[in-house]
Amino acid sequence: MDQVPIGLNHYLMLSGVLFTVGIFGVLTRRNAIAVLMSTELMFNAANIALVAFSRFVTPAALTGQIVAMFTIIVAAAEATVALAIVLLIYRSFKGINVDRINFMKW
Amino acid sequence: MLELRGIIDAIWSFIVGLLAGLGIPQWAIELVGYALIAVVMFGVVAVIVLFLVWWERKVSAKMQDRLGPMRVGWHGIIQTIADAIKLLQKEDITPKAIDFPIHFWAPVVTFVAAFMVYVTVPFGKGLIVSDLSVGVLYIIAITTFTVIGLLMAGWGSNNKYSLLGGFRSAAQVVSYEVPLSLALLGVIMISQTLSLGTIVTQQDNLLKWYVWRQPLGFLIFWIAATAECNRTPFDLPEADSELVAGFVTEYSGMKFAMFFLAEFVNMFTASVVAVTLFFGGWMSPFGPDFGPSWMWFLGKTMFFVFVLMWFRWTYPRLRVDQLMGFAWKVLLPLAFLNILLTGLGIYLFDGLK
Amino acid sequence: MLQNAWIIPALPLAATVLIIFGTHRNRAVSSGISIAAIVSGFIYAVAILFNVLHDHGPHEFYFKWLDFGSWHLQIGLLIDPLTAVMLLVVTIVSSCVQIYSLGYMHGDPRFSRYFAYISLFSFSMLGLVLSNNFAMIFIFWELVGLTSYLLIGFWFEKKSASDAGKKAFITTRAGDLGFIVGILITLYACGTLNFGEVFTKIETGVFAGGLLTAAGIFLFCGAVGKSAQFPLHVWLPDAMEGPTPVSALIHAATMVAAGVYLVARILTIYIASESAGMVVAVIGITTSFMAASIGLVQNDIKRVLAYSTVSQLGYMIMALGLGAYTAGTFHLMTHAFFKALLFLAAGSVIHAVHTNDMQEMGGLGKKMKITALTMFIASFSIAGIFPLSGFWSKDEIVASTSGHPIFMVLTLMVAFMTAFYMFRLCFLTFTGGPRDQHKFDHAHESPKTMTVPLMVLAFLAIFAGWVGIPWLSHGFSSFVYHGEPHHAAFHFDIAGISLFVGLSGIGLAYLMYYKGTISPDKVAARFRPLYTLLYNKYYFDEIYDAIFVQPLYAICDFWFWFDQHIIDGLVNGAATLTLWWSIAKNWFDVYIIDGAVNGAGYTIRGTGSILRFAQTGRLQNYALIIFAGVILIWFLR
Amino acid sequence: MTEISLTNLTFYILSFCIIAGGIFTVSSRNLFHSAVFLVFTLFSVAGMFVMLNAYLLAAIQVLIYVGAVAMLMIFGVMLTTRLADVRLRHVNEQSWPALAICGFFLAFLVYGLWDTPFTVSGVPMPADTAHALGTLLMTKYVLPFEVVSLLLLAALVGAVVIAKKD
Repeated sequence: MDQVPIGLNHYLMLSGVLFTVGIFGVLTRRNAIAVLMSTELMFNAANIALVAFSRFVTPAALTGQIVAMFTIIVAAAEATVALAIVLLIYRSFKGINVDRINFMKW
Repeated sequence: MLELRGIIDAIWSFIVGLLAGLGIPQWAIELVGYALIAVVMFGVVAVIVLFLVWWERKVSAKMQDRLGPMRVGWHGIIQTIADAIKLLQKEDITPKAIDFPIHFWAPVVTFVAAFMVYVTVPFGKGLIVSDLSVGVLYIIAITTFTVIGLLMAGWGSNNKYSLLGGFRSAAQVVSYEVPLSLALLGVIMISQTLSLGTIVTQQDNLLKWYVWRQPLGFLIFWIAATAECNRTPFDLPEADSELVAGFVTEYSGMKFAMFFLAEFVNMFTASVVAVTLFFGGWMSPFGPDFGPSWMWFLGKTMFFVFVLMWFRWTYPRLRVDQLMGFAWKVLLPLAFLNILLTGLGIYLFDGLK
Repeated sequence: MLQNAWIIPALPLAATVLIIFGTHRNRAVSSGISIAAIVSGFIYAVAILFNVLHDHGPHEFYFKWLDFGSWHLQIGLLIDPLTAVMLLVVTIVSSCVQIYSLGYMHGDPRFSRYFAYISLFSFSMLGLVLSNNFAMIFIFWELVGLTSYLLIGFWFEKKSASDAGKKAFITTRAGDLGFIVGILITLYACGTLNFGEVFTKIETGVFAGGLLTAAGIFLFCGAVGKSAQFPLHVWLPDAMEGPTPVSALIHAATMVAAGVYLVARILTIYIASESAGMVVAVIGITTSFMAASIGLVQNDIKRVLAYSTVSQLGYMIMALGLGAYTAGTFHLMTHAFFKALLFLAAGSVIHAVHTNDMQEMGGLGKKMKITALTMFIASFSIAGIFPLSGFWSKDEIVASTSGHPIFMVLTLMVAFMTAFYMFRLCFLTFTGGPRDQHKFDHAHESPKTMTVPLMVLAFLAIFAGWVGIPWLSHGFSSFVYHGEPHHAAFHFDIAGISLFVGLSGIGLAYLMYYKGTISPDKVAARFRPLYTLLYNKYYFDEIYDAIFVQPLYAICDFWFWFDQHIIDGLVNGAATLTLWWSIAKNWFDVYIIDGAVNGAGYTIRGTGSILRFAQTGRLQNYALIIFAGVILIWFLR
Repeated sequence: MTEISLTNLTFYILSFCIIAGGIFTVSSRNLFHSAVFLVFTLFSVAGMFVMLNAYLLAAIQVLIYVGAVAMLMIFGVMLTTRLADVRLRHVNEQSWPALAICGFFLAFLVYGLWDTPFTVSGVPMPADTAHALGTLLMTKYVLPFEVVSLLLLAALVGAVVIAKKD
């Protein structure tokens, strides 16, 4: 194992990989809840990047942590509303496959 | 007097010295050290819990006017160990239709999460693994893992009773976590810190116990904590008369024992938090250095565990809608009221601390 | 002490609120609260009486309520001897009636509500008595009317009761219209509604002449309605549909006396304006005579008493119209006691036999000794027999007519008829043999809660008048007076005549209904047309129906026809025209305008039907394309 | 520099946990397994925050993500899925193009980030960030803080309104 001290680039790389995984999930999963989970992964990727910047670039200002905190809270709100919508969809369409909900066409 | 910190420090430096003498690299020593601490913590808590199981049986026996375990050891004191050995030996039945990985990991998650809390619990003067600067939040956060475990157990068993138990548990714990956290906020506002060690040292005599300044907060916390532990009168997730045994229906042998022990650990945790935040933790009521601190800690905690047991044999079980209604319509507004009052108090009597 | 007199009406009001919002489920507590409130009020009223005896002068306490530019409305208390006497009368009678109601209303499903209403009434009546200005008196006046309506229609399941309630309400409203016009005239003329200030304006001559006469007559309209004077007396007999204690309290002793009280309160106006005073006196004696004559032939025990009430109120109004302030108010007080007693005794009888018809009673004196005794005391009192209360007050009224021979003759005739019908009632009810054996057998004396108030009131019916004995140096006349206290000498001639008239009325009744020497049926047959006229109460209800109700129906029918044919015709014609115009425009719209619009639409639809295949409606397709696009832009940047 | 520092080791272990957890979350056929892996990933991210000295954020991450969001997800899964649901395809028909585009994106990202020299401040991280964060939230960032609280309220009400049975 190469002994490079762990720096900002490592964290950003990790963030990028996680983001890609998340976006892949969003693009491909058929289940609405799975899509939501993938978006949570993307949020987390962003948070890692934010906190890493906060740690390495402006350690005293803490701006990145504040923004990450807001992100987490907004994500919680988003999850709440989104799951409510999913439940509504489940009741109306008897299923939550995203590609079945294609009535917004033509 | 009987402070354990010195002894532990001595043992610790001996081990570190020994390992370094053997030429083991620094990171490995640290790793081994952490592992050792974990094992010791686990051992301590496990012994306490084994004692609690026996005690619960004795207390319930007293309350029902019978004797309880009497045969194994003096007044049945090693009955629990016998039971544990029996459970370990039993066949681990895994039903066919279960979701195996989920079913398998559920007790582990519950068990581990229950023990993880003790990283930041001050057992006595200096007896704390890591006095985290976010200790209170850490405890609240880690306890939520228990629910994940219960949900996994409920789902993985592929049994409608288990599933219902899981549902109930999730709804209940999530609901009661809100007033619980808000109730603790009162203490945090007064103490100006999240660190459990600091909170304890602030309450260095009987009059400085936060319960006097947060009576409402303590009441809300204690009710919510009872619910968090899934103890009667809030034991809906495993209400045996309604759901067979809730999420543990399909578990047997060691896995069942893990759930069982986790429940007692949670009970102990609730008491620990109550004691630490509201009743001075390991501080004696008469000043900082009066008697061994860990004795005070254990004594107070055991009293609260006893109160929990007392609840169990006193109150009947609630209905689900009553349970949720109580959390959202009674406890939550009261918790908000408590925060408002605390804020007002701090504003009016600034420097109260 | 005096400035806290507002406590007296406030207590019953508090009782009402408490009963309605709190204790209405508990009968015992509700009635207890109500009775406690009124009895405390009585004690306070006694205290006020002693204070006022010490210092007559009108005591006024008020504060501004609403400011209307230069003038303002007040809320205030006016306490003078008249007020003190009225407070005492109202609280005593109310207390007796409420205690009596404990027995009478026992077992009624709306027991608590009854006490809430009674308390509300007490509050309104006491407030009315304490008011210091026209606006406030009007407010309480209407509140009294409301409670009267509520209590008459208390047993609203009975259609006759609810009808009677409505009739009372609407009839008195007709009088109140006049009342409010009178108030407005007063306001216009004086710029104030305070009694004292208005009287000052009259005395200084600012408020005089035709305006004053008009104001007096219009204000009297209110009294006509509330005190059931001719021609608005028709509601009072019907009001007997309410519970008997209510009849005793509201429709005999207190509320109907409000009109008399009003006239007494503003007597300055009638003294200043002779003609207005004469109108009052004429209305009073007409009512009195008419009601007494109807009372001769009625068979319903409560209706006899109701007409008696109307008649006696006419007496008081007449006396006041002739300027006899002391006589009118004195009779008001004594009448309140013995008329309440009569009603409560009648209620006791009705409670025992469960009928109102005197023809079905008889011989009850043997079974209901207390009731019979008190009833006879009250009857002697109302007939004006020495030395009971009625003697002294009636004597003063007769004396007040001394300058007007016609009034005097009619007054004595009324006195004769009063004595006759009262004893007709007593004899038919309590003596002779039972006419309905079944009802007689079930009759029994009423419980203590009912007989004790009877005895208290009987005591008052005997002795209350003694405060007005003329040769008493500090009697009633030196306490309640208008202007200067007048020490009316005792007229032996007048007293003798009225006593003789009363005794002869009793004698006739004795002969006809006790001895049977003269057969009532033969008398009725002899005067058949007159009997029929009286029995049908001068056909007042029928006349009102013909004059007011039927023409109203006719007018309504006409306007309904007008609405149906003329107005609707116009509307429908306009609609038809609009319809034809619309059809024409529709054709233009469909073929010319829509042609152009649809042509554009078809073109766009044709294009869209080709392009729509790009829209899959799947979110993830769009997301992928957007994502790919973002990367492409980034890459090509 | 042949010694392995414990920090580096932890970082790599946690990275592995995060990425593996993420991949399993995205690719697991069983939705409940996805949810459990999500919890695992989120917890590992919390560990990463600890490494970055953001203790408060780590606690919040666990509290909100694991305690609330993931719980909600599991709830959603339980309410909308049955254990025996056999799904023919758990991914849609565009998975291959999506994989290609994502791969391209990742390659581009790695290429861009690998050696970019960021201006790194040498100032050490303050030890107790919780206190400083609290102060900042109540002073400099009080407006966003209030806006977020309003947003939470709106989301709460909105979720109730949307999900309740008519």
